[in-house]
Amino acid sequence: MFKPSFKPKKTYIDLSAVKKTPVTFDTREGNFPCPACSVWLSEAEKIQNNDFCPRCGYHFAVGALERIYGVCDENSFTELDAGLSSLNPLDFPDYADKLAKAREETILMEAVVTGTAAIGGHNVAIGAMDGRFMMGSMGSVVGEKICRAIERAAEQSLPFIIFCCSGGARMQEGMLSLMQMAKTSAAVGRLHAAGSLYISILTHPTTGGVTASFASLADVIIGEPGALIGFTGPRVIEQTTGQKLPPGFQRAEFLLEHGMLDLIQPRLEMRSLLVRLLNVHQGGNHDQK
Amino acid sequence: MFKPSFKPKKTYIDLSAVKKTPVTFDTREGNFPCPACSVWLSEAEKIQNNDFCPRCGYHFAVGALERIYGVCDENSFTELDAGLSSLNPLDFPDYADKLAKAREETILMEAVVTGTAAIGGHNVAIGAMDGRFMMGSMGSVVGEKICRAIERAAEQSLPFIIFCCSGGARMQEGMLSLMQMAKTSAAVGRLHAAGSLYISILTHPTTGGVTASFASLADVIIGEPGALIGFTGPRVIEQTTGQKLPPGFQRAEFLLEHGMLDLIQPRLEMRSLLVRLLNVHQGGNHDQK
Amino acid sequence: MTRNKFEFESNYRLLESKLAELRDLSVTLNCDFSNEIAKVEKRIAELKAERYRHLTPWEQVLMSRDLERPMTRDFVELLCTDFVEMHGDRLYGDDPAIVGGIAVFEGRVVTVIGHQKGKDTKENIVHNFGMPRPEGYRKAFRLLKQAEKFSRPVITFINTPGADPGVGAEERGEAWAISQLLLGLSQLQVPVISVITGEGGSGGALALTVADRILMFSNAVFSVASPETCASILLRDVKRADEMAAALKLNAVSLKDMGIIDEIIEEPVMEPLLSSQSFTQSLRYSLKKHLDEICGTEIPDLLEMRYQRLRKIGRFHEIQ
Amino acid sequence: MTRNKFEFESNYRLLESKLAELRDLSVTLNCDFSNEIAKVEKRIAELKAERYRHLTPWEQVLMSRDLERPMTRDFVELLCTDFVEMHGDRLYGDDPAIVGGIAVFEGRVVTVIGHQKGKDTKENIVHNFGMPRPEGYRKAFRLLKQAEKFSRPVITFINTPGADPGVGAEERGEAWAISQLLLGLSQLQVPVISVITGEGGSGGALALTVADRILMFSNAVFSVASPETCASILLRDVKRADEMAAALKLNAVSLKDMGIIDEIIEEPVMEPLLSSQSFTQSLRYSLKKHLDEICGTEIPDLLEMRYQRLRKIGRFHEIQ
Ligand SMILES: [Zn+2]
Ligand SMILES: [Zn+2]
Repeated sequence: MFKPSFKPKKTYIDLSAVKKTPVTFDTREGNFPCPACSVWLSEAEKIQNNDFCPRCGYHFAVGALERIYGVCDENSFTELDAGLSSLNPLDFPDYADKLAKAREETILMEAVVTGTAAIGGHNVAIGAMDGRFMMGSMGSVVGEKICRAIERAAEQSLPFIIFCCSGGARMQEGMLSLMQMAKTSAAVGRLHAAGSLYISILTHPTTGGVTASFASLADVIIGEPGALIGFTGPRVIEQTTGQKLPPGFQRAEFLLEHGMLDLIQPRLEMRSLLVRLLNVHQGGNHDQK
Repeated sequence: MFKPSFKPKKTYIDLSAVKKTPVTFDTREGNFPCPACSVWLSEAEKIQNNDFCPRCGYHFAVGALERIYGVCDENSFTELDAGLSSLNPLDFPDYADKLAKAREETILMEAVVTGTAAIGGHNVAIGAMDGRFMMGSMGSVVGEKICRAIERAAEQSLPFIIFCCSGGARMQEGMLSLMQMAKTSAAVGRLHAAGSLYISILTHPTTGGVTASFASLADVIIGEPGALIGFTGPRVIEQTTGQKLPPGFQRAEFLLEHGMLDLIQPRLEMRSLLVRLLNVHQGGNHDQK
Repeated sequence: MTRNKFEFESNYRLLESKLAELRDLSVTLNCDFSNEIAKVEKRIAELKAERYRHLTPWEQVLMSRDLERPMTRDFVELLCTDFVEMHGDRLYGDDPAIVGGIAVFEGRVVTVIGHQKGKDTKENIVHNFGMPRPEGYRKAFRLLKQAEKFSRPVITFINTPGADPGVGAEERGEAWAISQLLLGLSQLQVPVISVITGEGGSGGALALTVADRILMFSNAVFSVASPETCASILLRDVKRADEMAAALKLNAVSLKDMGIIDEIIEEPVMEPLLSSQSFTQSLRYSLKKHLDEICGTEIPDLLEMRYQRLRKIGRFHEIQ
Repeated sequence: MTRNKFEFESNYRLLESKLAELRDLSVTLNCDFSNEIAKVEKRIAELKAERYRHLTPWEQVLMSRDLERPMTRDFVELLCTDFVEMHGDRLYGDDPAIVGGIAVFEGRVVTVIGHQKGKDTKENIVHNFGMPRPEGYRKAFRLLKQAEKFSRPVITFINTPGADPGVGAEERGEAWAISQLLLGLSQLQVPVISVITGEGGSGGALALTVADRILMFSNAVFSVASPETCASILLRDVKRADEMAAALKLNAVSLKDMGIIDEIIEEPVMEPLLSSQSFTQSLRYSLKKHLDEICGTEIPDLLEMRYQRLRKIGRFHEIQ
């Protein structure tokens, strides 16, 4: 049975340390093409431009902590449930190795980071998934951390905000993984019953079991420009149906047109939108920050 | 102000008298073609065949009382609110004449008959609209009678069953007529809150404000085969959009396919279906009659 | 408002130009009676204003349809701050004929929902001429349930020719979407206030007009069917729509008499609505006054009153 | 079950035909050892039955997908009376991949919802191979809310490869429809019991499997993804699906060990399910027993247990 070889970080994590982590999800060593407009970029150019393509504005994937720090008030984030780590409950081939590699590469314990923070002075429960950690797949730990964050929000009457990014359920944990869909959805049920505001932000890519559970059950669902959002992945659809996919299929703009998103917000303006929503939710009596 | 010149019938109405009324909605003097298969029929042939086309089974329109007697236990129907009659609140041109003519032709006071009855031994509140009375249009009286029937069902915990047949709101009563949509819908809200079973049967034709209010708010929505059901009438759609309507458009079978009906039931088997639904609703402990 | 909306406008334009000719002539002939001319000018203006104040029902129908009238987004901008527009029914699509979201009005967070037409043909196609499809009504329903969750009062702005009369709308259950709103609004556990700002067309308008209070602009209309439809069905002559407009009693004064609306917001005469400070002030004031009243009422009482308000509508004769 | 479903079946068929040859020869040669042959025959039959009793996970996957397995309508016919099927989501369409309605089971009115595949290719196209589109899930949701209104317990029958992986399903919010069911079932104020009767494919199956009790046929499977998908993604070799079937622990025994299902209904060996009286009796008995238990529980307690049942699923390590 796998035991984590290092003590997980608790509470505050230094963002500068995280920034150094190479973003392996969207890039290769040296130069690489922008997935949207195919312009060639270097890692340095990308970082310099706040993880956007300098030519077309494509939103490159960013890590969970960058997400959180990008919208929260300074020094307000406290990580919680950082001590949870995945086991290999089915003794699934290669799973332990993959986990170890993901931990090493991302300096994260799992594909989601959760905790409490303040945004524009409003206390919130917050979480962010990290696509670099095994494609942001949801296993027991992701499901458990999200559930705890939701339950905390319900108990303490806090708004709950989550940045989603996931390839779906983590196959290596079998049905334990699939059941996290039901578990997190049930927790959202309690959150709504408690009257908490729930905002879900769907980033590139959000697919499979995450889209079909907590991610699509929010009061306000925000998409990032160009993000791929759906249940079945586009390649599988193409292979299964033999159909050519329509242009823009499963992109945030397509989802908005089809009624699934409340709005699309560029990453740099995400914080101001969240502040506005939280202000209004509180009764409109707070000044915007 | 119009005053009805004859005392309206109360409680029991003799069906044999009603049967003699010429069905003017779908027929002309002498021979006429079946609207579905164009075979030529006489009124006698039609009546002999229970108001179906002997060739294609087309369901001809029948009067409100025939509807009610067709599904209720013998001698169980008691008409209620029979004393309500329409005024001409807007002094709308020709309205009083049209009302007088409709009354004379149908021996009905208005386009809906309501009351209580038993079906398979189960007490119910029931109503049926009559398309021969000014196209079954809904004015103040139709709205009021339906509201009272619904409220009665809610108060006495009775199932509510209504046969719908309407061209929409009665234009001659202006907004008083349109508001009956909101009034009857609000009454259905109370019916659901009271936990009563509500079954609506959409017959040919059910369109406009009736479809867009109480008719489509039932627990179980049953269509009659071939019935035209919709919001905007097919001629208006064709004129407005210049589009050719797809085959079978707005027919019950089309509505079923598009998810709007629970099921389609031929008229002769309507009673047995209602008995089954009422049996099951009561706990399945009653024998079918 | 410089376009020629009504026939009588050309008469006044004729008078005005004739008067101008007279003035020119008097200058040419060096014959000064400018005082007298000014008086005539003033009198013509007074008569014209008077005429605008007494539009016929059919003229009010035309007025209510004017694309220069402000639409929901204009009212939100005028009256509210912090508007966040929300899209989509989460079922099938986002309907641009209905706009909705949350905003702050006079210190209160409210859910705002209303029809949106375009200002020109191109915009009108985007907004489907303000004719909602089922997904518009279902978006509205979703936002109403959200308002209920967060105990936010609701303001609706009504201006639509009616529900979309298309094949797709029928296929996706236009009638089902409308009735769901009628029932849903009648039971919604938050205060609801509606403002009829332009064309209140049939069931497609009514779907968003089940409310605790209904305000109405003085030249707005609310009708069981368009006068053209009534004329074509009842008189078999669409050209007699003006007669039907009068017969239908579709204007604000008639509807207030019938107890269907609560208050009339007087529109300015010959001035764009939003340019008139007295108009915008009275709109804001009336909205706030009614909102204060209904927000101060316990929800069960409010719902009972909302029910009774509808329940008593209708006129008939009854023999016991 | 005469078709060749598994490789091992041809081995037994070979043995059987060889034995028949031997028997024929013995008759021809007038050399009687029919007693001994009968014993061999019996032994082969025993071994074959034993083999069927111990199918590999991959064989169980194939078994669970067998189109000869009964589907929802068959179970309703077997177990219930007075079935009235209800159609449509009242939003967009009626999905033949999900069947639902009300019926009487052992004296109780229940709402029954389940997947429906076809028995042959033609029927399968009608039923979309049992892969629901959003309208199927939304029909189910509507019927569940109706069950709640009338306090009717719910039985769901699960047998689907998964949700429809098509363009239209994505356009109409497949994920939204599924999550709505997951949340809706977790809060539904009536008892819910699920029976996994065949292929329990991913989220598309889970959507109807949030329940107070979950029963499972012994050769049914329930998996996070199909073994083929796992093999193709994780091993980049779809031919190694059998390895993945074993690794995924997708069969009834493993799932009972994990606490995900409650009871296994033993399938008969080499006999159609509904022909086996012991099978149909134990299905009926188990359903009734569990239904009696959950129907005897107060709803708030039931909902708390339903929540905790899900809440505790997951295995992880925690450092405080
Ligand atoms: Zn680019
Ligand atoms: Zn015929």
